[in-house]
Amino acid sequence: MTFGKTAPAPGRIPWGPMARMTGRRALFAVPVLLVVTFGAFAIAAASPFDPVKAYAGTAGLTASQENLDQLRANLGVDQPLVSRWWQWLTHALSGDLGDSSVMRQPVTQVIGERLGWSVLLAAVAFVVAVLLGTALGVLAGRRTGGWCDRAISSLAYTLQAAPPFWLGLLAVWLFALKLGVLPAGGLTDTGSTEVTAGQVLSHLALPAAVLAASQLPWFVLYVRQGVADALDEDPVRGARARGLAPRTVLLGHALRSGMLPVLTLIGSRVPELITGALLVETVFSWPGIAAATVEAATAVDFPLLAALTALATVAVLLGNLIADLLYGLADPRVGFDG
Amino acid sequence: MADLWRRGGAGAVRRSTRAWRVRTSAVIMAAVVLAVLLVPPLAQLDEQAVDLSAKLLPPSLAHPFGTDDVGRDLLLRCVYGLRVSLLVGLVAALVATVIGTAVGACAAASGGWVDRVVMRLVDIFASVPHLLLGIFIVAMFQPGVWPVVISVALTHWLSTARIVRAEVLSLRSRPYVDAAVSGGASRWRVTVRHLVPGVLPQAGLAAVLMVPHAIWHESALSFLGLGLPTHQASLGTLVQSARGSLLAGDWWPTLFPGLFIIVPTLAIAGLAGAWRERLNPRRRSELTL
Amino acid sequence: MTPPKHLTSESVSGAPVPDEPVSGAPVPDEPVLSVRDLSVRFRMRGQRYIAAVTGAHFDLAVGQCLALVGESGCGKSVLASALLGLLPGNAETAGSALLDGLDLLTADEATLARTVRGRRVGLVPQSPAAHLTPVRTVRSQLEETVRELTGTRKPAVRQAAEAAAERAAFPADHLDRYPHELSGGLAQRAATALALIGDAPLLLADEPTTGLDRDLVERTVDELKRHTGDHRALLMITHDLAAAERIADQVAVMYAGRIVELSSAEAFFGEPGPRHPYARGLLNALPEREFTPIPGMPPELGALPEGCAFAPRCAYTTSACAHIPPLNASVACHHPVLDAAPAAAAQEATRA
Amino acid sequence: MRARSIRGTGALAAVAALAVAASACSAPGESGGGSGGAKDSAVVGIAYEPESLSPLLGYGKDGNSKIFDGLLTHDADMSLRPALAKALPKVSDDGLTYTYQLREGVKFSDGKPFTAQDVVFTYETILDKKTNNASKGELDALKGVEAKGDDTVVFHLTYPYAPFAERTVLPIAPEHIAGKQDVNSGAFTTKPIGTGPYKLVKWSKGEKLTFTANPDYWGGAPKVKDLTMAIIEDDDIRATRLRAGDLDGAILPPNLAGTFAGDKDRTTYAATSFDYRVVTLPTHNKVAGDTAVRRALDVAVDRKAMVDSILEGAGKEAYGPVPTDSEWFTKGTERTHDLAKAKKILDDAGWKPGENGVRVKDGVKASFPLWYKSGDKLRQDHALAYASDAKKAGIEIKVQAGTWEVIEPRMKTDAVLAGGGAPADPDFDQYTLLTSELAGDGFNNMAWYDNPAVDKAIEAGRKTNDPAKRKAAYDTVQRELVKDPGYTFLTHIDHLYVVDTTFGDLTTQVEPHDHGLAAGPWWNIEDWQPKK
Repeated sequence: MTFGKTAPAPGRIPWGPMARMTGRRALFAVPVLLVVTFGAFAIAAASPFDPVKAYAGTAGLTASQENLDQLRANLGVDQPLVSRWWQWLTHALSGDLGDSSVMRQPVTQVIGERLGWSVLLAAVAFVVAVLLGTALGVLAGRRTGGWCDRAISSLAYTLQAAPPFWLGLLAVWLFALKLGVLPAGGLTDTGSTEVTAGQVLSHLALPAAVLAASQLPWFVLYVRQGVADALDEDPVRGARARGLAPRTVLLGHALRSGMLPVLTLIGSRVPELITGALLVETVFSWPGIAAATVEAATAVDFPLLAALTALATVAVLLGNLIADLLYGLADPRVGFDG
Repeated sequence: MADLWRRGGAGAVRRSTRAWRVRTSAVIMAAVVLAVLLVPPLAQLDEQAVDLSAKLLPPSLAHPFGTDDVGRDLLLRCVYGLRVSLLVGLVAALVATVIGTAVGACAAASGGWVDRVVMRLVDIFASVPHLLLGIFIVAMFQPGVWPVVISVALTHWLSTARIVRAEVLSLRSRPYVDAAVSGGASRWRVTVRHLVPGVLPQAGLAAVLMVPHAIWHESALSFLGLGLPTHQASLGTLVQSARGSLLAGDWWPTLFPGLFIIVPTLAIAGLAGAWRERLNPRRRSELTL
Repeated sequence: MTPPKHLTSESVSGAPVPDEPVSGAPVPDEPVLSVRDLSVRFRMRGQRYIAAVTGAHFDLAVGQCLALVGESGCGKSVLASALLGLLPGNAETAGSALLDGLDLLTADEATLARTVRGRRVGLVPQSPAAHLTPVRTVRSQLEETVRELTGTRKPAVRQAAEAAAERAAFPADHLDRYPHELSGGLAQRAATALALIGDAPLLLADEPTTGLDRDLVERTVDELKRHTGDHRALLMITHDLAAAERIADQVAVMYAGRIVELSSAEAFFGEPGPRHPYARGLLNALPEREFTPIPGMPPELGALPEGCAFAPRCAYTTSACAHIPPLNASVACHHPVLDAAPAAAAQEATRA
Repeated sequence: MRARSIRGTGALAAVAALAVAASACSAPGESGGGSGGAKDSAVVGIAYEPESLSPLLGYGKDGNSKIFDGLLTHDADMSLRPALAKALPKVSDDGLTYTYQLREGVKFSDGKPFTAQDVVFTYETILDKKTNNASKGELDALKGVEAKGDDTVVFHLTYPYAPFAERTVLPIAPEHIAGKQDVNSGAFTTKPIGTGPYKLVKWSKGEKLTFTANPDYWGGAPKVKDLTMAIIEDDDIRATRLRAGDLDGAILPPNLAGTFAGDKDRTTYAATSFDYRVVTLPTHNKVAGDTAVRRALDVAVDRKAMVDSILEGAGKEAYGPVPTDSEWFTKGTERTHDLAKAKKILDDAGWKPGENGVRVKDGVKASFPLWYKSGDKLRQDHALAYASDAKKAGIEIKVQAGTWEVIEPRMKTDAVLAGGGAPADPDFDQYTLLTSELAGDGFNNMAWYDNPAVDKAIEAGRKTNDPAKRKAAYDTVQRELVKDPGYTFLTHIDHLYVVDTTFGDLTTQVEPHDHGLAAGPWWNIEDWQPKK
């Protein structure tokens, strides 16, 4: 808390404390990544999964034992867990994450080609969910218990219980098959030779909408709660007593205070966003990193899975950091000490 | 004294629909449990029995949910699927609760650096998205019922551990625990005899709240082809295997299993919400799902 | 700044004359606010009700300051909320509170929001820092209020806001601070500045001195008095009798939701002094007087004793006290203290 | 599943491009339709991709590899036609020597001439023990290859192997390139050079193969200049992308192909095949190994219902590896669905009805597991239907799913829903599936079938060139399979392809189980004449 400290100059962003917080979080990320990647190797070591057979693919089924042994030595699978992990880690630091057996590409290349599309999908969905969720949350929280609130809350709870893949399938059925207004999947029409923004947008619409719908309930319910709670609190009472218009009170005061708890928790949405993306990208064959994860899992592609697990962890930590930075900026009472 | 009272507040009226919600939830859950327990032995039907002459019939009186693409009755499949999913969810939630309670209680009872390290590990664990970790575990251990149960359990104990730890810490400051400690009981004995029973209600609530999550995860994994084998009815595999029919325009094999995920989830959430209010009356504003 | 339209003699004169002028208090020539039989109750679960305010009845004239005193939980703040239309959803009201010919209790939310709050009733809230939205600077909230209440547009807003701050002696170099960065006194001034923007004829100060030290209390109430001047009325709700003594023209004492005594400040603080045993007890609890607290605790509003609510703590309780005493001759007691003479006389009188 | 790939920074660039609402950026792939005139490009969706593109490792061994040519090739009727050879081979009277005259003036796509040395190199490399070619057993009969000059190649066999000429459809690799590399892992395995009608442009593994026409092809430059084979494992996604116009053609399972039935812009082609679905009845399982159980199951199963419902009519009932419309099929070995007969067989053999209607004999319950490869819907549905039919006869079959890694170690005792089928010669299937010496040898003879009469007949069939004797031998095999069905053959499935009508009327070949890149209507894409 910054009680008693001199107030920062108005309108100026406190870069220094923010940078220090970022630095501290980066330091914390190191042990987290070490533990997570080691955990991944440990799980793999404890499982019946055989990297040699995975590498050999279906050919491995009929390959000779001699052949498999050679492969085993080449892959360094004989070594103990810790040294294998360490080897992977040192290679990873030099930019070599190994080769993906399912994509038949270096893992870094898989990530490079697909990460952007996942970020695009997730970002669009997230922004839609935040905007729409805030709007609906305010509508519902404005008068809790009213018909508007009941309708919105029920919808939110139902959406929250509905699995995104199911929503996705129904969306494909309705919009792509029955109405024929939007493409059912992919990134662009294969027939075209260019990735045009228009094509990407039309292909993005359904997956982004479904991903947004899967994230929406959370925002709606938290904003609703935040606004409803804020409406009962003194700052809103003060604002109303001052004679401000109801709209000003709602948006300028109730929402602005009510959004604070939502902001702190935005970071915790990154895992949920990744979870949603895993399902939505699969349903819509979106060429992103999440769909690749599912494929890697079906084909037991350990190098890709390990890298993607680490990547997801980084994304989660990054999300937490961004949320805390935002919170620090949005609420002057909170500093950048965490 | 005035005899004419007017509604005076311009603020919102919070009418309680809670009782109604709890009653509805209870009725639905009772129906679900009965269906899941009684239909399989009573139906005397093989849900796997293929009737190729009755494939993809739309919903009708004979088949209220229609039939799938090899002529199996979807209502029966949904009930069986719910049974499997519910079982997987229950077992996973139970295992997760046991792990979470043990870890949380140990961390709180040990205190000091053990507590810090354990809770730090819990934080780290929480940094990996659940479904991704589940996918990883299932991929490594081959799809099947047990890997799914394990992966769901291993990803869901974290919140329970946190809740139990907090609860133990708050219970420890209560007088009767002090009395036991000053009476010469060992720290572990106090934990096991006095603290663990005290946190059981909270842990139980966490377990119940986890069941819909676990069902959700099972269905997601199965849908991705990483859960149960596709011929075995679970809510996830039902949606997964309905995909082809959906693309051919037949909506019912997809719609109904999804509803079977949503309705019990809402019912459990409704009941658990009431339970939570009773346990933590002050934290009413917290969300239930 | 444009003067508010409603502050015209026509509209004030149009206010109905109170049907039953309260005796014992200086009769106000121009009542700004006249409260009649105002009651507020809260509906609880299971058809239970809690009566927070019962039968409040008073007038307030221009240039006057009415201090509404009582211990916390006696219903003073509920009364303030009722006058602002800021009661929670489960509240029910009865009676009337006429301000400029408008019944504040029956006015709809839109009327209250558009014409009453800020414009006809300015609130100086309890714990002023908490009544400001914490994530916005004082300047932004001042400018916003100036914009909405006076219709001032962009380039002039900044200056108007600074002028408003100036009026309440809020230092301009603190305008860009957040509420939590203000000291108690400055927060109080910020709140006052905000309350004055709409030039409301009635200032409502709800515990304006809570949490302030003695010097600050005196400065704050003096400022409030200054702002009241001779064109406003001030309703100050407080449990601080010293503060009330400093500026009040009338004093209303509230106990368990009822006004038990209403008299001029002169009579209350000087001779003959309060006549209700409770009011007397309050006064005697002050350190500069007898410094003896009233025994017992005030009752919960949800569990009021039958009859006179003060009876369980009263030294003069008799069987008559099983009935609720009406507010007669400015005091609601079956055996008011007539003067500083021993209470026995009063007791004798009522028994007879 | 994998949509078009986006190369390198393309994805990030596109994000940026979208953000500033720019109109377009680099294309994800270079394939796709031309924007006018005759359609000179084709994008087709296939389910599997080859592990390697080197003929030395088995790619295109059954002919028709697009990038390469064999000495011979098949026409639409699966008859052999000369390709790199000028004519069909001269076979010596003892059946031990095959002589091929090579076509002149043929060049590899890098411009170097094709010679007899390349043929010798190809066959000798495949036979080399160090070469990881899983199907080198198919050349078991080959003793040696010899070049006589630049234009003649002579093959010497150890025994008179009747279908040998069928084996010489395998593609010829250029010695001047492949000979200088490690045969198992050299660049040639992913960047092949051949004499075929198409040249490989790029292989985006797991996603697509892009080809461009070879303008100097000895058979004339193909009209379809650009060919893209998109590898999409998931049937539903393939169908979706075909419907979306992403693909010009695709292979689809029957239920999804059916959804295109009313589509005027697309034609569905059903390629008949030798592709059978079969349940292995392992000899080492006490129940499935019992001849009575095997015979009962053979008549208890309702093959017609499977064809009608699971295959939506696109297939035929199967009674053995040979389809009923093949010249090699033995008339009269059809088994009709007869539940009563199945029950009688079991009753007579002492399998008495027990608890829950499951039969028991000598304390052994008539129950065994049946595995299918998880995710294979066609096999799953066959397995479930088979189990349902068996149940009616009193045999309990527990359907289980697993990956091949899980299934393989259990194949000795557990039943498996398997597939197979090679149209070129009856020997190809029957030898590997039924001879006792191959019992448990990988995926050969998965049921450990052991029938001396069958062994003898197969041996006789493969070592004579006399058509009548061969027919007699394979008749014996098929009749023995009625008496002791070690496998329950269920269906021969038609392969269904849905293709854009702009490519005109297309044809299909009789297809094998393992439909490679070049099966389907695009088997002769080099000859397509696209409409305007």
